[in-house]
Amino acid sequence: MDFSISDEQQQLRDAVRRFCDGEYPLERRGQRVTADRRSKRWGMMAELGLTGLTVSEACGGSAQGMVEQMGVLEELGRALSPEPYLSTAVISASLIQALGTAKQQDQWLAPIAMGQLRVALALDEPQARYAYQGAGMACHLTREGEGYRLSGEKSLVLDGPDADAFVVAAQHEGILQLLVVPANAAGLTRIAGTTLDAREIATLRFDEVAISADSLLAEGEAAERALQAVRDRASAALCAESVGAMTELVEQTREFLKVRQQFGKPLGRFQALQHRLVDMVIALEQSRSMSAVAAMAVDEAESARRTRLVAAARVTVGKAARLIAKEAIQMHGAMGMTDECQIGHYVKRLMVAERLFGDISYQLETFEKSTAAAA
Amino acid sequence: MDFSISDEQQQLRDAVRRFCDGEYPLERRGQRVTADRRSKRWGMMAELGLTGLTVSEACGGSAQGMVEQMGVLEELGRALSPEPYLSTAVISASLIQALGTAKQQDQWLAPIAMGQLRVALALDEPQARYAYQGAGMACHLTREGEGYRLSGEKSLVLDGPDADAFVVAAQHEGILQLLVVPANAAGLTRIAGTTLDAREIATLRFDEVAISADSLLAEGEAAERALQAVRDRASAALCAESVGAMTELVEQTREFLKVRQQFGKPLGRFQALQHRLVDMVIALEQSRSMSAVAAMAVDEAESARRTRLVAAARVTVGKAARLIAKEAIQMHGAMGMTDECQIGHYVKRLMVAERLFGDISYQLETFEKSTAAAA
Amino acid sequence: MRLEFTPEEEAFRQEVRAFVEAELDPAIKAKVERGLRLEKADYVAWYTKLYEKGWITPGWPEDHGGPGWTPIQKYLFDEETLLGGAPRIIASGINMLGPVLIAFGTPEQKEKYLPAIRRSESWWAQGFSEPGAGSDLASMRTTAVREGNHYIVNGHKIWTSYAHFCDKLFCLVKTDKDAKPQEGISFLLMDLGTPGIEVRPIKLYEGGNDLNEVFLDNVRVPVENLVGEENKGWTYAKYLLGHERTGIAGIGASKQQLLRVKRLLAEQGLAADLHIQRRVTELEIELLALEATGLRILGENQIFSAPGAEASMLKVRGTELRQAIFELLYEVAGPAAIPFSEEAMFLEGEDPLIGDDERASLAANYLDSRKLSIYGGTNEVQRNVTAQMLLRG
Amino acid sequence: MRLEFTPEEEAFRQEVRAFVEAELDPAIKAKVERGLRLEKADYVAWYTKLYEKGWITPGWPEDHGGPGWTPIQKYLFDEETLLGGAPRIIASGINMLGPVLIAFGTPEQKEKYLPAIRRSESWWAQGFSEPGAGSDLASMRTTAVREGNHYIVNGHKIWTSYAHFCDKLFCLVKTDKDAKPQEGISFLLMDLGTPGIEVRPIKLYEGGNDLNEVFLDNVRVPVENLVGEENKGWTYAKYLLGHERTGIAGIGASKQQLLRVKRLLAEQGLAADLHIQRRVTELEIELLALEATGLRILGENQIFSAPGAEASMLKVRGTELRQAIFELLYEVAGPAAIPFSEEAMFLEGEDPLIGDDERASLAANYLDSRKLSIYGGTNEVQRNVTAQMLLRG
Repeated sequence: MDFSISDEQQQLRDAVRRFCDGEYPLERRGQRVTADRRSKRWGMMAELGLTGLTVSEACGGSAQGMVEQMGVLEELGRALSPEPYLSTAVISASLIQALGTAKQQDQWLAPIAMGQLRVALALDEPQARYAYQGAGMACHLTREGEGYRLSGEKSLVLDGPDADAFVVAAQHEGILQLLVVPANAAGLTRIAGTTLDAREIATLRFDEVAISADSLLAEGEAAERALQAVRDRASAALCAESVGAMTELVEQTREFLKVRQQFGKPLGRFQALQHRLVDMVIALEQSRSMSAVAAMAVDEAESARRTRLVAAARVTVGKAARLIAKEAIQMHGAMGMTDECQIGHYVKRLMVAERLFGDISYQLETFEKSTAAAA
Repeated sequence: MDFSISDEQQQLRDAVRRFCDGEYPLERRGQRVTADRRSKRWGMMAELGLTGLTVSEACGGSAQGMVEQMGVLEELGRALSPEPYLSTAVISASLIQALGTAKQQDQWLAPIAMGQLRVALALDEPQARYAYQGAGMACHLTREGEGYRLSGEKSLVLDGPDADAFVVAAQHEGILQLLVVPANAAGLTRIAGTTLDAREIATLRFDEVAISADSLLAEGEAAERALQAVRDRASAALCAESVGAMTELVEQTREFLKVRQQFGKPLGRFQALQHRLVDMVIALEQSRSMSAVAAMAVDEAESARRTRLVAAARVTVGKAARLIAKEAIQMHGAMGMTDECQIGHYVKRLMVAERLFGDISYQLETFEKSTAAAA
Repeated sequence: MRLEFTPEEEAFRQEVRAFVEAELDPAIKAKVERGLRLEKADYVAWYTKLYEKGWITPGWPEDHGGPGWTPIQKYLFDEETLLGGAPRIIASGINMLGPVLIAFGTPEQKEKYLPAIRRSESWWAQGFSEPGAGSDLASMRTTAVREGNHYIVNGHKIWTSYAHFCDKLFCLVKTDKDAKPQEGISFLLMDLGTPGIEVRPIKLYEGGNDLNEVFLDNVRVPVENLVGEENKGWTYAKYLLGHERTGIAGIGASKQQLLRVKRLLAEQGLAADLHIQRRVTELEIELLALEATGLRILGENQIFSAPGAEASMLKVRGTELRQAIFELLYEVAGPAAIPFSEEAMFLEGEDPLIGDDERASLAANYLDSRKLSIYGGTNEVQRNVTAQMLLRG
Repeated sequence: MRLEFTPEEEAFRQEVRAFVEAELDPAIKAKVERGLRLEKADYVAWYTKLYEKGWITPGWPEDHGGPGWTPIQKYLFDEETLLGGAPRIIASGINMLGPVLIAFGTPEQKEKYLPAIRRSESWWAQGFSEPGAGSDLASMRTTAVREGNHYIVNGHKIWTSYAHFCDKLFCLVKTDKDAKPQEGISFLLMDLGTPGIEVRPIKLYEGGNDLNEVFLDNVRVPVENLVGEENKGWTYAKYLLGHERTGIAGIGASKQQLLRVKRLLAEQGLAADLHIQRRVTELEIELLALEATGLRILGENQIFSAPGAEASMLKVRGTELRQAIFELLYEVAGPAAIPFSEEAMFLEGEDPLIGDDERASLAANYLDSRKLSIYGGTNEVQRNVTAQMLLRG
């Protein structure tokens, strides 16, 4: 086991940090941005090569692993970037890369790498609480001629409002199917909304949407395996993103304790706060370590071990995020609860990250199941 | 709901405190004492009227409720009294009082009130973890003529080595039976040992012990109900005893923080310790309140509500005891871990109290079951 | 000691319960039970019902319109109204200023202000905190300089709850700049319409705007608006802060939110989840213990480890428990707590993506609950105060 | 970054594992795994095996008999030996004095003392703490006054681990009474047989007697027993305290005790208890995180929030986690933790009531575990130190 960070990783992270420092001024982080601005920034991220990090070189990408992307995600989290890096560059790109035919890869991955296409994952369904098994899905395909019709509803589609296409999970006669559906398909209605942390989210309604056979990416066992893998990948990405956000929360709290005076001395001189700050830092460092473990597991480990380690990382990060968020607010006092203060925006980002692809309870159960499976 | 303490309650508590201050010098608390001394002290407690508090006036007692005994138990806990007040005066006396015939009451209760008889409860069995249902017991009766034979093993008999008789729980054809067995019965072997907190405990082996029909106190439903009631009563008593011990732990820790110097100032000037001391005190005060609720519930409430409130008190007290014990040790540093320091003896008393009649997990389950039963 | 309330107390409880059931507007009740935003009109509607019943100021003496209840009755009233979904009494005039005026005000002040407070005609804002001072009230910098029959007030108050609902302000000001902290402070009453006063709402992170800043720029306050003696304001402020004792632990509110947890668990099909059930159990037990402690404080001949600090301890545990309940509610929401818009905080929310899904409000409720350990003297300050009582001598 | 250890590292791990399996006396292993008392002979037996293999001093440089391992090898060695049930290295000569003598000792001192330490022929006790000083080492009062070729030492040391196993003592003494705290301190070596030294065992609350007091009454110590320079002892003490870095988190010991939890759960028929299972899960995850952090510290180009405080943080979390595991073990014991006698702490315990019920030792193990957050610098001191690094500047 080796946690050394290579020079290449460091350089990539530094480049992203420069981008973030320029593009996301501290005082505007966490505020909603216009669709135009989101679109423009996505293009800038493509120029930096970020949108193609998961994409093969054949399709114009650089075929990096999660370990390489960890620093990218930490920086994006630290800057509260609302761009669809997770949904498009991590989740959708990796699914199409892993499952797509050469034709599908050409069709979808090349434009993703060039920043011309944003693709979101449509997985969750209303009323289903982290239920990811194909058989239970309400979204379903019915045969029609050579192709299919897709009907049903998908919820919590992160970055859905801006997406040009969706990777959709549905069932056909109880068998899981993964397919790509363009956002402008006839019969697809998109209801846009916002997340707690002012990002874009959508509910999709499919009403007999025509699906050609060559839109299918995978089915059955292969689809279930790919879905588990991409959820682990997304979870590792969420860990890295959360570590970035927590780093900033701890840093801002530490600075506040140094400068804020109460009862005639800096807050940082109060031992009770000192000890709690140390516990925040320990939680952050444990999260940083487990985020790296999750990234390495995604790149290296066979499935049961990968899922187990990623779940452990999500639990570690999720608990740390709760602790750090609460303490950062408490130590900032009422100021920490204002919209003007950055603290709240970071807290909300962490709250959303905790809930994507399974909250702490779900991850604990996943850890137990995958431990039993590995035994 | 009224928590006011009457003058009579206060006077009884004061009398016990005077007895304890004289009989249990601080530096000898928690040390094992000889059988002679135990015997002598029991006589002194009888003279104070303590051994007959549960006993009816007809049998020479004063027929007090748990509310009246609460202060007595707190003081005995505060002084780490190793006398069999719980096993004889609370548990056995109340069972015989509630279930015995007039003849049985005369036979057993009058000598208990006079301090001439110590009776222990033989309920637990080896391998059974807080399993109190009659049907599951290994100790069993078999018919023989007008009477029975008793065989089997009972463990964790608190104060068993000094007992003159035992209230024994056993089954007869799957039906719970409660009976009184003299300690000198033929076929009864007593294996003496000590508890973690240097009190007396025994394992009993019954080998075809002859039981006459008039030794039986109750059977079936009535016995199950009485056993539940006496476990609740014992639990309320353990709460009071633990509150006494915790009061002393908090008091000693508070004094230590005032006088002990580190890095040039009293420990009590360190804010991190101050805040933790406050949490100890809050836990203690919550325990004191719930201990009173448990006592009132034993005296007043119907069974499901009584069991629910007593279990809640046990959970509150159990968690408080863990917290207060850990913090008292930590704040005293290595000194708190020595046999010479009083802290450890109080901690051990609390550890044993937590385990008698069900630990925290067991009490949580009991609370859930009795909540469901009441709903 | 007695586990049961007396028959008279039980009858009183039933009377309050029946009153709430009969008189509380169902729309207001729905907002309270679902943690949604209340308008001023909602509060006024309920307070007016209480006023008409003679129950609006349980904490005031009878000769000033209090109902003359025992502490247990006050406790039962708090519990039953909150459990029944009624709005809390947030009006500072009722909770804070009233008792101070009754104790220290002139006959003219009492006559002028108290009846309007009881009728909810006049709402008072509290001007204590200042930027940079936080819990350290004594280091305030707002000044009042006597000029003939007026004080000229200059300064900046912050974290003023519900000032946008209010027409009046009671305020701590420094009248002797050279005095030590906690001395030289006076307690002034003002009309928020006085020239030079500006109220600015503070937007909070969960979308709420209950808090405000109050800017005071050469505000002329008539000297008859001084409460008690000049430079003795700290005494009155301490009286005010120490006055509210029942209710500080928030038992009724916690019970109401625990009912909400159970309702949502049932609605979400999570009632059989043993892990979440166990957390409910642990919180229920903590609530029982807190309630017992709150009631024990009312009993006679009690033993306490830190006499005088009971209110601080109840505040600390009460707020931590309420926060734990809100955290559990937020967990019950699961992924449904991801989408949010401010519309979700209104009963007739119009957000098309969220619709009427109650769970979307739970993240905001959780965020809002973080204030409980900050306002009214942070829990750190409460622990400091308690430790001082424990360790002195 | 790489999740897997290298093939070489894995081979090394297998080599250590095989060595432990082949060489560790099963009776010693049983004592360690069941948390029972070890005799000096148990330690010496195991240390002698390690010495013969060349593995007794992994922390020493190669030219003094260290095996020349990488940090990862040291980590794997710690983990595999502890996981395999081997006794910890408690000898202060190996862990503490050796590195100090190697860095600051004279050639004569090295030659005289180091080989005997490696062969477990000589056991050293550590005389740092004093009564009334606790973690506040700098305020010590034991004095050494130069008289010709000797120091005359007077004072009183306490909390000296395993002094009853030892024949030698290294000791901090005040050689300049007028100097400020942390200055004027010297580092002396003594033979415990020197007249004027008395070792008195301290009986601990769980029956253990690993700790001792050492009384020093006009003890004559030859000047050649001074380590380094006079009055510079604090520097050497800090070097000593900061030296042990790997192993501070106690990963191997935690893993071993978690295995014990699982074994006992199975034996007690509690494997299906979801609540207790969940606690095992949470501790397992915390252990994974701690282990990852311990290994990350060994990697290059790492980001840390408090550079220089990594060891303190590992000590804090590592000890808290081990305590949590011992608390869980104690819970698993259930009512079987009520009976206790000191006999229960021996492999061939003779207590007739307890017999060979392993669970009777768990209360004592839990009580013993409370020391983890006290010794080696209390966790409060570790948090103070870390906070100072975080908040300086």
